[in-house]
Amino acid sequence: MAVTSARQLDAAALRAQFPIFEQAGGARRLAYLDSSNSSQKPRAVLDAMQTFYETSYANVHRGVYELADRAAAAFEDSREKVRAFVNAGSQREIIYTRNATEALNLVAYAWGLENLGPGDVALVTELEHHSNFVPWQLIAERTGATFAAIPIEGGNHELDLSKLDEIAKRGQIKVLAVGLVNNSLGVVNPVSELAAWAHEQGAICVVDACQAAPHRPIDVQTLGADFVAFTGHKMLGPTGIGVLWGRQELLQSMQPFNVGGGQIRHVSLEKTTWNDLPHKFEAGTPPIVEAIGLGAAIDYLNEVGLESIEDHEVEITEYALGRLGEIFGLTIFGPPLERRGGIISFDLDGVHPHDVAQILGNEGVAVRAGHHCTQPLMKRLGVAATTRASFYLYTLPEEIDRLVDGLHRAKKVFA
Amino acid sequence: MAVTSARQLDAAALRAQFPIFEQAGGARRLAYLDSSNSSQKPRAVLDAMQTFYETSYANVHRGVYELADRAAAAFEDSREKVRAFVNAGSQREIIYTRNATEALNLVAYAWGLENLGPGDVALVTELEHHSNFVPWQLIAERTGATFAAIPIEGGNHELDLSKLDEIAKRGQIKVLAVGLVNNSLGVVNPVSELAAWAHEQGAICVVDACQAAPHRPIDVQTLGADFVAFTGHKMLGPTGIGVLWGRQELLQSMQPFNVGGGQIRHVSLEKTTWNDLPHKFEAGTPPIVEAIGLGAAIDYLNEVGLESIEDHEVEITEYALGRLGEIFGLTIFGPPLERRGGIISFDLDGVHPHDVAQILGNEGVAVRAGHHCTQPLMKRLGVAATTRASFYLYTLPEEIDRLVDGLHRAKKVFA
Amino acid sequence: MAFDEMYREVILDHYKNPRGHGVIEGADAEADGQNPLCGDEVSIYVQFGADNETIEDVKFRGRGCAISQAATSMLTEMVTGRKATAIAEMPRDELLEEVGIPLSPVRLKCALLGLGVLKVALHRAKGTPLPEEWAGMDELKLT
Amino acid sequence: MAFDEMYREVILDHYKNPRGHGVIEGADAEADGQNPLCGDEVSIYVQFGADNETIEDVKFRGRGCAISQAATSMLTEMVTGRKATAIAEMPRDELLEEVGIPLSPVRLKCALLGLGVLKVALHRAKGTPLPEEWAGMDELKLT
Ligand SMILES: Cc1ncc(COP(=O)(O)O)c(C=O)c1O
Ligand SMILES: Cc1ncc(COP(=O)(O)O)c(C=O)c1O
Repeated sequence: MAVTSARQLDAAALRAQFPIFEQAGGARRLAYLDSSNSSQKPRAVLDAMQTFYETSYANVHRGVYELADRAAAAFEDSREKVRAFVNAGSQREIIYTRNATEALNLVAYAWGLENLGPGDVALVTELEHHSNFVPWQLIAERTGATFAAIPIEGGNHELDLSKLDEIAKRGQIKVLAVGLVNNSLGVVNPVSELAAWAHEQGAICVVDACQAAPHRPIDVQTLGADFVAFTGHKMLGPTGIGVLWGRQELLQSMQPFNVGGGQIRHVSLEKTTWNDLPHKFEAGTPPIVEAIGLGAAIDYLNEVGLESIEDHEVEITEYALGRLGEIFGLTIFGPPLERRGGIISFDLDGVHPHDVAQILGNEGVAVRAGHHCTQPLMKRLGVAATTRASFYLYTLPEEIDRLVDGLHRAKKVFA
Repeated sequence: MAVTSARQLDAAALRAQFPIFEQAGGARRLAYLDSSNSSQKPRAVLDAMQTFYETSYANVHRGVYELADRAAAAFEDSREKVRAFVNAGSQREIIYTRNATEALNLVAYAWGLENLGPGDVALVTELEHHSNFVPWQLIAERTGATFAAIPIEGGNHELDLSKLDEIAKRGQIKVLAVGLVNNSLGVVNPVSELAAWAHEQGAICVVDACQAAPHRPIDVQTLGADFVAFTGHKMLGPTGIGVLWGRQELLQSMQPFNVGGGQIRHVSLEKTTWNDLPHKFEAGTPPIVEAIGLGAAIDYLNEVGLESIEDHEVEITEYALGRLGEIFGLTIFGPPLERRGGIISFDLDGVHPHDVAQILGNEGVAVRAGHHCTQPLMKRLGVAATTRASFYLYTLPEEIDRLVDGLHRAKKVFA
Repeated sequence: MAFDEMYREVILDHYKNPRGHGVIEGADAEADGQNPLCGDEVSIYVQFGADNETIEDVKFRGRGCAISQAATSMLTEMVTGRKATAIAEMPRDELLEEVGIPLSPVRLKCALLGLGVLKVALHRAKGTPLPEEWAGMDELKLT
Repeated sequence: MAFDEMYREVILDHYKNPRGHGVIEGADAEADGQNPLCGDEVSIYVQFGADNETIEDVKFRGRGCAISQAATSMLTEMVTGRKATAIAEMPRDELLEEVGIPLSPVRLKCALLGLGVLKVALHRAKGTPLPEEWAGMDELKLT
């Protein structure tokens, strides 16, 4: 494990700040190993939203009375927190969406419909979540562009970068959509390298940071990408909000996506003009209170420290890789610890993932079974589904032990 | 006022259930007359969301552990509440969106891109909110269709239906987008009549019910429209959620809008197929907790009774029309009480609406000044903006009195 | 719920030794279906009797969890010898009773996958109805 | 905030008797701007002196609230006789101090509308910069 100067976090103490873990809920405590699906929320986030509704709620950008002022100020405050969180150059580059999926669709529609055409290539990877795969497939189809995916190599299921040159021959690569950390196997992609390559091709690089933003520091200015998307509910925040960061020049040159509401400068029957960034891309009433919650989540993450969170997850993942490795008949997918997020997908010989997850679930161990919205990857792995355990700042080693116990149980049932 | 059998609501008692009104907030109590912009929330709604986060939070549709089951059941329960609320034939016709604006864009993109072309007419009205106006303007431009608007007549600012025949000559009318209740003047449109006319033309009818759903019963099966959109935050619910109801046949025949996440059935590099309704139109993690909140809001509205709410608003509006009518130099826009929602827009001679609203705001009376996202209507009225007061179930006559006092004050300042 | 309640002996038996497993070449009716949530797959093949209505033979192929595969296996036993029209109307509870374990909404979809695919197969061959009650199943993409 | 603090005498005076109100035909620089939130409009016309740099005359036309119109009226007094480059760099606080009332973020946009439009006019005529600080103002659609 890398030696860093981050102070070590106390997962058990943090856990006490998450109301969901307080429940009696029968005899067993909850072992929540599904954080890459969605995270639980600390009390600070829930309280921030509740208090806002109780004391400062109004629509934003529109009123001149005190509540409206307060609401607008808090809303824009949250945007500043998001800006700082990813070190964006300006708040105007931070766009609130419904979730990460909408953020990625926004780019595909608003940038893609205007910039793709026959002879162009929209390139994704076999590691992409459907939300960073299908939008480009759809827009490529609409515009006549070619759709392609960077394949993985067999061993560690990492991207096979040796195929890039070959892919570049298929046409003018115009966009590369790639995830920072893959959500089903935990593969960490070399995004800066890929972004540089994309730029050499004359392409933009759209990064899906859903599985990175909650877990490790992100700096959009050094990352080298043109768009970065992530989602509130995976990073201790509420549902109903996602974030798109984009380079100002690009956002400015683009047509809007959804239109209406405060997204507009001037409307007439003949012509409509758009509001400034970021509002140009935020049509209708934004997720106001969700933004307040996301801001509180970012405060919380900053207080714990992203480096500390990353270190903790590395530690837990290392422990889990070790303990799972002891189980006979269990195959772990994906790369070694050094190039892996806090996610482990595996196959238990003779037991379908759904059954594994069910037996674990019956024991109070929450994991996910399925294709994890990465069907092209599953196909490459030759499986219909995997069982996946994923970790966060509140994950305890004893939860890993319970996972392992449950897996032994599953083996016994299906023996 | 119409005599109905609805039991009368006690606005002062209801008000006690809204935490925002409890604040000391200086010497003055809040007179919140901006509910058509966004409504305040009862404790029951806030508690439902908080409790859900604390006891049942997980992503939906994906896990087999207990929390996930509970979350999914609660989420689909909320959909059933929405279905019953508008009397839709099936839950599959209820699609959760980010807000009403996205719901309307969804129809414009997913239906409009495929079904509009040169020679076709996308028809809106001069009373439309930008969110039901600009999406059709944009898609008409993209597809080469003609864009037109039903004008208003001068007197009461209601739609001038005598112009329909003339408009029908401009091309094949393919879609009519119209609001049930206009948000800036409170005009109630004859939507059933217009939907019937649209169908005679071979057009679909898209109804913006944002200002109706919170205030009066809606039955999509008798309304005669093909799509109906509304938004959570105006009907006691949270921000971050909107609803689109659509006829199943139409929804089924349409391409999706946003793609990715649980919206998909099967993905491969070659081809992607879509999930069943309503999921086909719900890409990515939905506004889960917002749906729980909206369900609680609907429970609350049902308990108070939509008829009672409507009656109360008629009463308040009648009182307000009377008292505002006493003010010399004040002009009220819009139709008489019988064809008006709980919304009054007016002009105070010699005082700009922004200044009116500011002076009122300084007195603790929250109203909105501006174009209310209806710039084409403002242009027709020959004003840049109006001052608007809007009412809801918690509005008290004494708030109207304070509005009137504030207006006298504004006149004095600008005398 | 205790795990042994769910994975009771009969389920595990059908899962490990599926009845009616296989393919009928040139079947009178067939369909494939997938559960989009987990990727479970079932293909069903039906052979009618001389009356061209009675299900004489039914086989399935698939991959998926114990619940989906065992339920489909049980289904093949239940429907053999019955008329297509009867099966089209067969309420899902009839199968669920046979399966006989408490199921959450997600697992319900597993248990009902085979029946859905069978109804689609009959629908294609015989035009039998696909009742609304089969939430989701009537849009199975037939590949 | 008491209302009289906001609508103090000098604001009302500039609102009711705007200085520099009018149009300069064939102006050396001009621009129109709108506050998308409330529809307030301001058009500004600038005439340079013999050096083609000093603002010799500036007039405006507009409709809007007391704050936006009074602030623009005050602005015309402040900028006359100064160089285009100086005005391009004029910090917004200089104007806000003159306006001299506490403003919420929404009302701030009212107060700064005229200055934004003026900077756009100078930018078009002289290529002077539009600093980032002018959040929103640098994208004013020029009609
Ligand atoms: C009539 C009408 N339509 C549409 C909208 C847009 O709703 P939302 O901002 O929630 O998308 C509003 C509210 O602003 C409205 O009043
Ligand atoms: C890598 C990745 N991308 C995109 C998404 C989609 O996020 P959301 O569902 O919030 O839109 C997810 C989560 O499901 C994810 O893990």
